[in-house]
Amino acid sequence: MAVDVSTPVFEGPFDLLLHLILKEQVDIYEVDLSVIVNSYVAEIAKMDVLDLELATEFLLIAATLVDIKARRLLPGREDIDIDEELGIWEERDLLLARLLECKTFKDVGQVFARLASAADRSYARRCGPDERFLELMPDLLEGVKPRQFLAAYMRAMAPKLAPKVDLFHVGVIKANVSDALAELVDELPRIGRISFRHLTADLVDRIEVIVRFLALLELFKQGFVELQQNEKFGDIEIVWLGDSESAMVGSMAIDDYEG
Amino acid sequence: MSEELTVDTAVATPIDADLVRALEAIVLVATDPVPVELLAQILGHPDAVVESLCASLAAAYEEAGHGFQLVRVAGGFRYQSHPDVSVYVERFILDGQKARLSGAALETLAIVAYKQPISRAQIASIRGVDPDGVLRTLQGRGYIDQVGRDPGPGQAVMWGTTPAFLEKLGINSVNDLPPIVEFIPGADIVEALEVGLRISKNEDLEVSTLEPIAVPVEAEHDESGT
Amino acid sequence: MSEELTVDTAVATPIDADLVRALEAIVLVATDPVPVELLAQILGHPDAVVESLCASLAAAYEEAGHGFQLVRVAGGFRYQSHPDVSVYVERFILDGQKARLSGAALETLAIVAYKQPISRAQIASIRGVDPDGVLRTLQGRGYIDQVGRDPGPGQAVMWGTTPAFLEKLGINSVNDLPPIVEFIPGADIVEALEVGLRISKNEDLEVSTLEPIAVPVEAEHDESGT
Repeated sequence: MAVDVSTPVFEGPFDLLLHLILKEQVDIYEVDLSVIVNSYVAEIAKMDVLDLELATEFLLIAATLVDIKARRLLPGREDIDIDEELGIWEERDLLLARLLECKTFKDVGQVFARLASAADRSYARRCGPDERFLELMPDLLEGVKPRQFLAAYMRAMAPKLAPKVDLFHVGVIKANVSDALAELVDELPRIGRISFRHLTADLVDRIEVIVRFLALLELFKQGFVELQQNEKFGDIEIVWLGDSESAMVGSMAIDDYEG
Repeated sequence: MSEELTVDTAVATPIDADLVRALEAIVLVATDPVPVELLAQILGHPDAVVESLCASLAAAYEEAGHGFQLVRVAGGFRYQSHPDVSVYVERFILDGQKARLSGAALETLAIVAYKQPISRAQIASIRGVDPDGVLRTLQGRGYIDQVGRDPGPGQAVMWGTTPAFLEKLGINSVNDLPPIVEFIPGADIVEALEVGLRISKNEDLEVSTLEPIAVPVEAEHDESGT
Repeated sequence: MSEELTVDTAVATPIDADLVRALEAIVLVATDPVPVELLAQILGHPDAVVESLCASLAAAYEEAGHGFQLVRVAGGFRYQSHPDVSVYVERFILDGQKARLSGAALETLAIVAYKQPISRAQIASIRGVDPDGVLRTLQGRGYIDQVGRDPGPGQAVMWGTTPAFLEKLGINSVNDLPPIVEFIPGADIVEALEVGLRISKNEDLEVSTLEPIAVPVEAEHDESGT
């Protein structure tokens, strides 16, 4: 199927996902998650300028989508691990909630646009009192010394730090989930319990953090770790459940994510 | 004289014509909307009287077909040109059209307006994109400003809207905005999203009770989906 | 409606009501008296018609007993408060005006003082924000004024300080302001710039470079000032 994402620049993953899902709204029972996931991934592939922050969001959401899709492909089975099932539902619900919130404020934005364009047709009077009242105006320069003008001038002329345009990240970063899995299986049994933030504290690139996260999800599915997140977007607590021998890393079929 | 007479009869308290004239004069020389409390203090009448006086005066201007309006905006009253004659005013104002806000700017403003005070990170998590550029633009235009710091760890800068934002939208206060629940997407959108992100082909009843949003979608319809 | 009717009959040419409204709107939003020629050009009617229209309108306001007047001053027509209610305007100015120069206003005034004549656009590019509001305030206080137009394309309005500014500051000329020393970035600025250019090692650094770093110039130069 031709990926029809001719609509210009998407401002973010939610923007894109909302577009992809809602354009199928004509007949919602025709909604095909595979098409959405494929279009979504294709759109990510088209993003050649790497804003890593943005790519991170895109990838995390892609991971959730892929999870949901994978789960859908499974026929209903008796032996489904309920924890695994719940995990996917949680991810899905979180994504759904975020999409709804994003859509809500998009709609408010439209209302604001209408308000502003109505208000824009009027111009406020800003003239102030005429010269008859000039002497009454409080003297704002009372007590201000010439020296302060120099200071204010220097302050105004000082070079402002340019907005961050961090291009140094755009190097080739290779990170894959298999490597991350191997590391985790090596590390976690020794540590036992650690927060995700601590676990990834010394990682330089966001993509490495993502890859760790995906690896953790995999370990979670396989029952090697327990993950706990007490609040949305809160830190994730990781507890190692398995023993190192049982971690058959080689047997895990994992796609490599290359950034 | 007809205008002022209308005003006088509109308020219960005996108001002499000078009060209306004083009100007109004060608002005329103000560079920003004048709060009712300040007008009341200067004119020596209760807030409610001044409020009703302003409302009558605004109605009288409109009825008389003036090219200006008295409006309540950003917490006070101001004079502005009538929207009907904007084309002439724009010919006069050299800078011409007012700057339009981008979709991203409007959405970010919407988030800040309804969730203020709010941190950069919270905005980022709602929009799914880095909001720094937009925040800088909005601050540069004076529509938002840093209103404090999060007392929690990290002490994030918190953002809020300004009186200039209220003037830009022509509203008196953020409390005048419709409640956010009115904007929550309708059932059709929610359903479309839910179906788009449906997990299993055959709905497991126990699991589906976890759903935060109760949208009764029949499982069998999704059979063809994948 | 009586006012507008008076006006309509006063001028010979058939004038539709919108013309009067447009005139009112333009003069209302103007910060300086509007020349008759400019009004005539915008409204598409001869000078004489506009002139007579303004005169009729002024008379109508007076008759209706408004708190404002349309007056002809050097250069054109403007609205001003009626002398009869000056006492209220005075009270408003004394009670309602802010009595301190904001940081932004001080910086803008300093830029105008040191770089005059300077255009709005040049000030905007130095400060990074729209200076219109601040310029209006400073002009309203009589500290700066329009001192001419840029001879180049666009003929931008150029701003300069007024004699009143020098008087308030107790200096004879802008040359008496402390001389500008070459800007030498302090050690912390250099460091901040370097950090911004370095490959961030962890997230904390990234975050810190996002914040506009408080440029610590005052620390060195401002000590004697305040």
